[in-house]
Amino acid sequence: METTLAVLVGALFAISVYLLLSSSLIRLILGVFVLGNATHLLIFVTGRLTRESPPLIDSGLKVAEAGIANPLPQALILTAIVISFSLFAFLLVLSYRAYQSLGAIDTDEMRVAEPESRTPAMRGRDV
Amino acid sequence: MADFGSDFLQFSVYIAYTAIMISLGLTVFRLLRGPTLADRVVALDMLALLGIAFIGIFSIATEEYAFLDVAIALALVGFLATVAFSRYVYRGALEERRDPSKPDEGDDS
Amino acid sequence: MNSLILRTATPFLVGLMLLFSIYVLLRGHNEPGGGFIGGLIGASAFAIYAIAEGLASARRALVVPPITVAGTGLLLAALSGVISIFFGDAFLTGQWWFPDFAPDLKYLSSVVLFDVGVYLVVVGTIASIAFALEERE
Amino acid sequence: MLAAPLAPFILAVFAPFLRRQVGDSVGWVLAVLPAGLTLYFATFLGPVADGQTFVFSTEWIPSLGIALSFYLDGLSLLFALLISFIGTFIVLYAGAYLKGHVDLGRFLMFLLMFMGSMLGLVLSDNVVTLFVFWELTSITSFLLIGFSHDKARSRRAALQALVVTGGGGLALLAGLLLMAQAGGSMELSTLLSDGDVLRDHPWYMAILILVLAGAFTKSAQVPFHFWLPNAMEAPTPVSAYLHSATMVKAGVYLLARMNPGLGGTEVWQIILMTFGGLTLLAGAILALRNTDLKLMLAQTTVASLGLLVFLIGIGETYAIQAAMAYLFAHSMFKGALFMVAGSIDHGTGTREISRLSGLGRAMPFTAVAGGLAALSMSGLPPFFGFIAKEWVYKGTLDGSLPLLLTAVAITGNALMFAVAFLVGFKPFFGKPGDTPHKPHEGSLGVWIGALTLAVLSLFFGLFSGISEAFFVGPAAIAVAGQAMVVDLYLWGGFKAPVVASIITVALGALFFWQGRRLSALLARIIDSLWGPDKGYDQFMDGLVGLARWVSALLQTGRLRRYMLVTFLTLAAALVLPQLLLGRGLEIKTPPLDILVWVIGLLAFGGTLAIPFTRSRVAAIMLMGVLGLSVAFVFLLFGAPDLAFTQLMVETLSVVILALVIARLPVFGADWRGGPRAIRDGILAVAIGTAMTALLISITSAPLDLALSEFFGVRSYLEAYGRNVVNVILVDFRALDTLGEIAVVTIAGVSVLALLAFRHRTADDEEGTTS
Amino acid sequence: MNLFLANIVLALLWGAVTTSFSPSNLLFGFVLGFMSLWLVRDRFDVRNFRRPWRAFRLAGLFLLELALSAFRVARDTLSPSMPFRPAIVAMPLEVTDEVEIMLLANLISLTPGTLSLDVSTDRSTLYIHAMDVDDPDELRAEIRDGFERRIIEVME
Amino acid sequence: MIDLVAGVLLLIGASFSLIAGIGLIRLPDVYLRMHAATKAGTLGAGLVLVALALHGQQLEVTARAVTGVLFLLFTAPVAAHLLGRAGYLSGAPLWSKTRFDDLMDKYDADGRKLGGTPEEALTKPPADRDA
Amino acid sequence: MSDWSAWLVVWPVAIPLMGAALAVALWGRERTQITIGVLAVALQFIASLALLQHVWVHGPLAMAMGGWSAPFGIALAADTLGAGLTVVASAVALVILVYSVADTRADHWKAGLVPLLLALMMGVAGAFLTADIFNLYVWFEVTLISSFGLIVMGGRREQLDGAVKYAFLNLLATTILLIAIALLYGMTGTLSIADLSGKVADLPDDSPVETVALLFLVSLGMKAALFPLHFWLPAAYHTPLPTVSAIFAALLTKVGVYSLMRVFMVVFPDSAEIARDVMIWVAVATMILGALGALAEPDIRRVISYTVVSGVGVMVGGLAIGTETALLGTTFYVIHSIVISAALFMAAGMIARAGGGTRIADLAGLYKGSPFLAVAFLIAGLSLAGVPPLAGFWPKVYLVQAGLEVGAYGIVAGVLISGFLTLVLVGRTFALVFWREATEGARAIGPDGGPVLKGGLAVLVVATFVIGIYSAPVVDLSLRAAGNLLTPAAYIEAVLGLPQEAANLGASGTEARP
Ligand code: NA
Ligand code: NA
Repeated sequence: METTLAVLVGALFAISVYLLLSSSLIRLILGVFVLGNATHLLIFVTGRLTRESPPLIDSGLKVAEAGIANPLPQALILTAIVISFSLFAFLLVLSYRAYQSLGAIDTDEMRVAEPESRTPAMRGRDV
Repeated sequence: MADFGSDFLQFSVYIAYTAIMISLGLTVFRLLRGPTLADRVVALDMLALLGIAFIGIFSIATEEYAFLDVAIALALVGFLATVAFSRYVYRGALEERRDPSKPDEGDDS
Repeated sequence: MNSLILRTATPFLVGLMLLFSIYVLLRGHNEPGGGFIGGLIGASAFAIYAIAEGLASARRALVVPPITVAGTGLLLAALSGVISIFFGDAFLTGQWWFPDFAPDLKYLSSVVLFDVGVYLVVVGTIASIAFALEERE
Repeated sequence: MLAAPLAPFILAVFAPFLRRQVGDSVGWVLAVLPAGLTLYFATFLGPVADGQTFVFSTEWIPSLGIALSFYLDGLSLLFALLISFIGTFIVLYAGAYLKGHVDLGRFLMFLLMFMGSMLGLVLSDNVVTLFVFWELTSITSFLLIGFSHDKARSRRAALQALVVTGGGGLALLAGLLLMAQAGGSMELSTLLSDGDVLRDHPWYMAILILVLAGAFTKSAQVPFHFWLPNAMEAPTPVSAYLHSATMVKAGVYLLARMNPGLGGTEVWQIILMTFGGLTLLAGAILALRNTDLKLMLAQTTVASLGLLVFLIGIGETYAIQAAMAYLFAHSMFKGALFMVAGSIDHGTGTREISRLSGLGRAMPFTAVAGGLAALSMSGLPPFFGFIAKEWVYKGTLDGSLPLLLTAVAITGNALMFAVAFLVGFKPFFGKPGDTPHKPHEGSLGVWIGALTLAVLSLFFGLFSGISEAFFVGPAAIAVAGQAMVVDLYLWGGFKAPVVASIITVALGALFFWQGRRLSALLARIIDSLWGPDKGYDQFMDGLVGLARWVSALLQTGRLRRYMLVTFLTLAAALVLPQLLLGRGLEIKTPPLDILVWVIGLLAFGGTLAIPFTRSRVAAIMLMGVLGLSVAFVFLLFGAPDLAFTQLMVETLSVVILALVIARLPVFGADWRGGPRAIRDGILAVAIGTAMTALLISITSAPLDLALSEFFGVRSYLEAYGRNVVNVILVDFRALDTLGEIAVVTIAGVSVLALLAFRHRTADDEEGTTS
Repeated sequence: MNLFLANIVLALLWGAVTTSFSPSNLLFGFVLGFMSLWLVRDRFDVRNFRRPWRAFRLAGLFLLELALSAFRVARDTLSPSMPFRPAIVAMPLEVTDEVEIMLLANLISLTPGTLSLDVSTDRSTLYIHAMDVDDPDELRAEIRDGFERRIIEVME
Repeated sequence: MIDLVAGVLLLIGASFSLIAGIGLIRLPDVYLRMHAATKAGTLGAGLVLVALALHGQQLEVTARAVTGVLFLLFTAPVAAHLLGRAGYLSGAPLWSKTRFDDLMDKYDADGRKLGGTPEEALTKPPADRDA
Repeated sequence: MSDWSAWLVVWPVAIPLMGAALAVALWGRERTQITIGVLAVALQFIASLALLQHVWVHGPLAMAMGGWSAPFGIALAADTLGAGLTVVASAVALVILVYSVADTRADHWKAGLVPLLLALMMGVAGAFLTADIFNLYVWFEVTLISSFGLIVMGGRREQLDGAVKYAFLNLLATTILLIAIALLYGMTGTLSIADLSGKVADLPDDSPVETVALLFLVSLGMKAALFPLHFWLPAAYHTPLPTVSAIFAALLTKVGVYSLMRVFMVVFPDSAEIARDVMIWVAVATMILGALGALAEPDIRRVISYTVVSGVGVMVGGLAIGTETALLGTTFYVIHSIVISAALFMAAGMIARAGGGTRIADLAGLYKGSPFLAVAFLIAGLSLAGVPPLAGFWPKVYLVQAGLEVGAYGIVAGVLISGFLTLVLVGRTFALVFWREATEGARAIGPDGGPVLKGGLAVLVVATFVIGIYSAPVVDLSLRAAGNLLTPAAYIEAVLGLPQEAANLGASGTEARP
């Protein structure tokens, strides 16, 4: 089963990489979203997969039954999901503000911090 | 009778899964196809409903009722998503009315 | 959003959603749920409230600025970890209290306090982001 | 002893303060310290002459065996005395020369710091300590040369000196550390006590080249000779100090010091003789080419340094004695001449040789000093310069190619003879020339140093026994690393060196007589040639140009390029071990689980459509599809909490996304042109495939589930929770969650910070208080 | 249903979903319900609704309508010729209270075949998109005599 | 027996979900598609939850399932109203066979106010004004 | 866990956390927030000093969070390296914060500067002190999100542009880190760094340890700004408030370098051959290209940004060599770089005040008006270039020595060449900005800042001087840190040897639930 999902994870990584290589801010955001999902699935798969037995201790039992799904990766993914969500929210607002201020959603056109024209004012010898 | 009942339930589950999956495919198709923004929002709304149905079926199939809350939550946030997108469409429409000369924000027809 | 139907439905919906969110929060220790999910549901409730009633009412309903709620939640979570110093335990060690008069109240522990902190953080933060984004208009 | 090199630093800090307190006579106050140091070092003259050496050591970095250790032998004592003695007069001279200058205090501060650095350098026994002071001389001289920083030429000269000597210094550091490692000690006294260890070590060549790089840059050997004359931009006290007795001789000191350990090999001899000889000739010719007094002196300094290196390279007994004798002589006459040049500049407002004549009457002390020093420099008896020159010829005649070496020395000396007369006599005789100021003698501080040094040149020539016993002799022994007989004398009979001297004088007179014409001719030839000074400019231009080119290539300012490089790196990281280790991958056919496949297909199909849809909203909603399918996967594999969270989070993400993206403009399909799309696509697929392979390879081995079993057992019994995942979150790994909610809160704060300034109008206003 | 009643209902619901009707748990549920309601206190101006049993009749009517027209919609959707004739129908309202209007509009929307699009700003008219309109007056009458009347009965 | 009933409800629910999906594809305009999604879709999901409520046979499960259904029934029409109105305002076209449109020109210029329709202005049968 | 001293390892994280939470809760009251901020960082400094003292005397100190000892729970653990860096980081942060109080406008404080700074400090301390690799990821994210807020503080166009690049690239970096951690878990089944130490060594030969190690190198290298993953740093570091640049330059890349040290010395001590080989060459490239980049830049803040990159190469170079001397050099350099990067950016802020901008071509003649600034800048710059006897000299000596010992001549050459380039850079920049005569072209000259700004800068400059003159304490600390890394037995023992307590039996006075 891991193999099937490993293929899905790889496919999602590929798509996110393709999106992240775009120069459109919107697509970058989409890429980040896909990347996050791919990563969460990857963590899930590294914990190995168990069908349909959530890590809950049934009432009446004191310890978890054998064969339940591995709870640790689930907890890790939960943490990771929350974190990616927070960062994602920030990225979104950042993109919006960047567009608002810079007037571009094409990152190729965002050249305020690192301006295009580098006509050097001075030669190396000049002091 | 009990045996038949559970067999029948099993059978229903399979049929139900199949139906939901087909419907999911159709819904995604509509989502991609549009043509209007409202169409896509309808598809999204539908997606949430199918999700609820899926979780319900899954809960029955696995007898794991812990998933039920997930379905309820989905009903709630599915509503939120639809409201938000409706608002998006609504605002776009009002904007358009206020200033028809402004080029349509895209592609999102 | 200027809609009679939505505005009329909102109090019922939001009330239910908040209740549901607390239910999910408190149940989390034993069933799927917990502070984070509960917080998301609670935040959704506030989002709907804000959409239906406008930002001003939503802010009024919360009384304090939403980011304050988040800060308080974070502080609560941190303090729930620090209190174990008074019991000679390590940071974040769960402290439980099972009072005799209410034996099935399973909520009196530092761990639940921690989860409540999580809940407040999520509600406060998401509400604060959503409100701030809406502030523009 | 430890205090000796440190005292000038401490006093330096107070120099500006003292200047404010005592005014322009500050020089006299500060000169007390070097004078005291001179006396202090003089007390060692006797014992050192008796063959004693002194080691002073204190812990500095005890855990690494780096000590602040000083070593006093003939060589270091000679240098220490020169530094403090000449330093005394320089401080006086500077105080008088820069009288009224607003930054005099600062200048004296730098000067004292420089003095301390120099003392530290020549006294250091520990290689690290030595290097510390070595670099300090570079830095302090940078400040001194750039003192008149309003002039572009000063700045250039200062930076040039820093670049050349600093660069060489780094090579020296490597050389010293290599040497310490090869010799198994950080102490020079230990390292040099058995030179064969170093000479036979496989690293010998490397050590040699690195150390020589340091010494040659510092001592302005060809092709690094260009910085020294440029440094004449500094006020004359600096030139007089740095370029006569001290800084430039640091390289010579280093070579002399290293001689017992590194010297004596063929490669040492060849390199030193070649570079030294070339420097001697180049410096002497350039000296004649120039018409500015200071520049002429500077070039002769280059020549003298060349001569010293040349002599150390020869390495025979007389050559080493000659080196020390010449060094001693040079310090005195060159120090004097620089001060003379400064005095002339001070008194007339020009240093241009053609405009200077007949100053003898107006500036009598300066004239006497100049004349005496010039006689010593020209190597005429009975000045000490004569003895030194005699010994030079003794040394060259002792070498392996006596005729060639002597010819080189004669040529160089003859040229310097001419320059000595041009500088020391020409300005004072004849009809008074046309100078900017009316010539006048400066105050006592201006000429006292020059006069003293010039007189000493005569004194030590006349009393050669003193120089031999206390200065040259012990130093030469220290350099040779073995005992030798040193016997200096003015007249040793009519032998080969005397003949060489006579040739020198004759040739020198010729050069002097034809000085003008020769100078003009040389100027025409040399100025048309490419020289290392132009090369320096080209180097700096080239360096910055290269930097800009590299920077433009890498730091394109385009996020897309950064992403591309990052992903190429990631791809390399994923593929490299596979290529290097060549492991295969065994893929087991997975069981056919239709539900998983269908959900997987839904996720894949929905996501795949994202790059191709033309609609923003469709793209956003497709993310919802992805989120939903991933939630289904979580559900299928027993992760209700995950499915729960995933659904909630994805929905809220999509909602916020809609809220924000509604405000972003048109989007259109992802068109990036054929080749780019193919390139990006290949990279994307490569990374995806590698990830899949990696994941399969990892998951095909069993996983140790000890942690999860622990949680399963303890969750209810000890943490009172039936939802193991939640218990992990709020108890077993609560610290993660604490960090996580901090992230959430701070994300909210960050968004508020982002939005707080959205209405700013003054766009580029900095956020600092006014 | 006043706030207190709503709070009681919420407390019971709490008991049901947490599988414990113990006093402490119910009290806890009540407190939670109170807090939830307090947060939305601004908008909670629902007047008493006095005849709960009539609500059941309304629910029954709704379920019946739902079942009947669900079948029709299914048939229409699947039939190859798509034999229906949609229209947007204006429907004058008798109910005036906003809760009543909301209830009516929602019920109309939930029953297959009709969809409430909007309420006029003066609350006089409800605009309905219907899937198959033969006679608009008939549709209006059906709603007026069905859902609308029942709602008035419940809420009056 | 309960399994049987649950199974039947499941099948009906799933069928409605499927029909909703088909409707979403087949139906000619967005309003009609909304009928499919809001009604058939909600019905489908609701019935599955009811099946679950029966199948669970525990008060807690049933209570939660019923709560879920109530949520659905409460939210679906509100969402449909908002979306329908937004679609109409944004000019989503009506199917060509739509018989008439009483909403036409009822919104004011900026789309914020909606006028009512007096009794006498109502479209009367047989429809003579086709949209 | 009756030992109260174990809480020492918690306070450096918990104090800024509670401070940040309190500051958020008191939103809008910026005066109170500033008080909280200064107090919290000061307390963090004191706590970490106490921690270092404890570690120095008693060896590595660990505490099991929640009483669940590693590998099951998360342990916070301090060895000399972690504790020492926490001390230096919080000390420098305190200076920067005080400087910032005088330097930064009130509207910025109102927008949440204090909670962001405190969260950053919490993240940094967490990263230095955690003994759990996933927890490390969490602290990275805490640091990252607070840096996001800090970098956009002020909302200038330049900032937003820089922040976009910074944010996307750094997000990618932490995601790759998360992937690497997950894969490591998938191989070993554990997350405790101490536990991983043994488990990784026990892995079968055919497990892809090398690849995972390379993924760690890529992700942590990106955080540290190693070539060719450094782009985000020169793209963004020059844009925010001067004090934000200062704290970023001081701390962020160091967290990356520290984590590389921890991961490669403790988790992969004997594996990851390929990664180590790669590390040498990327370190060399980083040193030299960073210095070259600095030479190319026309803006003084970007110049400084690039020198930060160059310094990362030096630090990682030592790690790549991995001997005691090399790690000594790396640790020393980390400490030095924390001080000096902050000082340089603070000086740049004051240059902007005095010269009206930061474009080198527009600056001139500041020596006359701002002699203090000139001296401070020069000392800081020379220390950066590794000129003795300033602090920057010593680590280079040790790295060159280490490189010569093991024959890593690339590193030796890189250190020396980058040192040379930096020397050229510092000399040239100083000559242009301070020495050059002020012409009409150059901007108006204003005051360089009040006593607080000068005092803040002076503290750091004096520190780099004193550390240079009297380096023995830092050397001893770094040596001990290097020793801890090379033989992590004590650290592992401290983390894994904690007693497994039943978290709540008895402690709270109640019985286990029936
Ligand atoms: Na940094
Ligand atoms: Na650095």
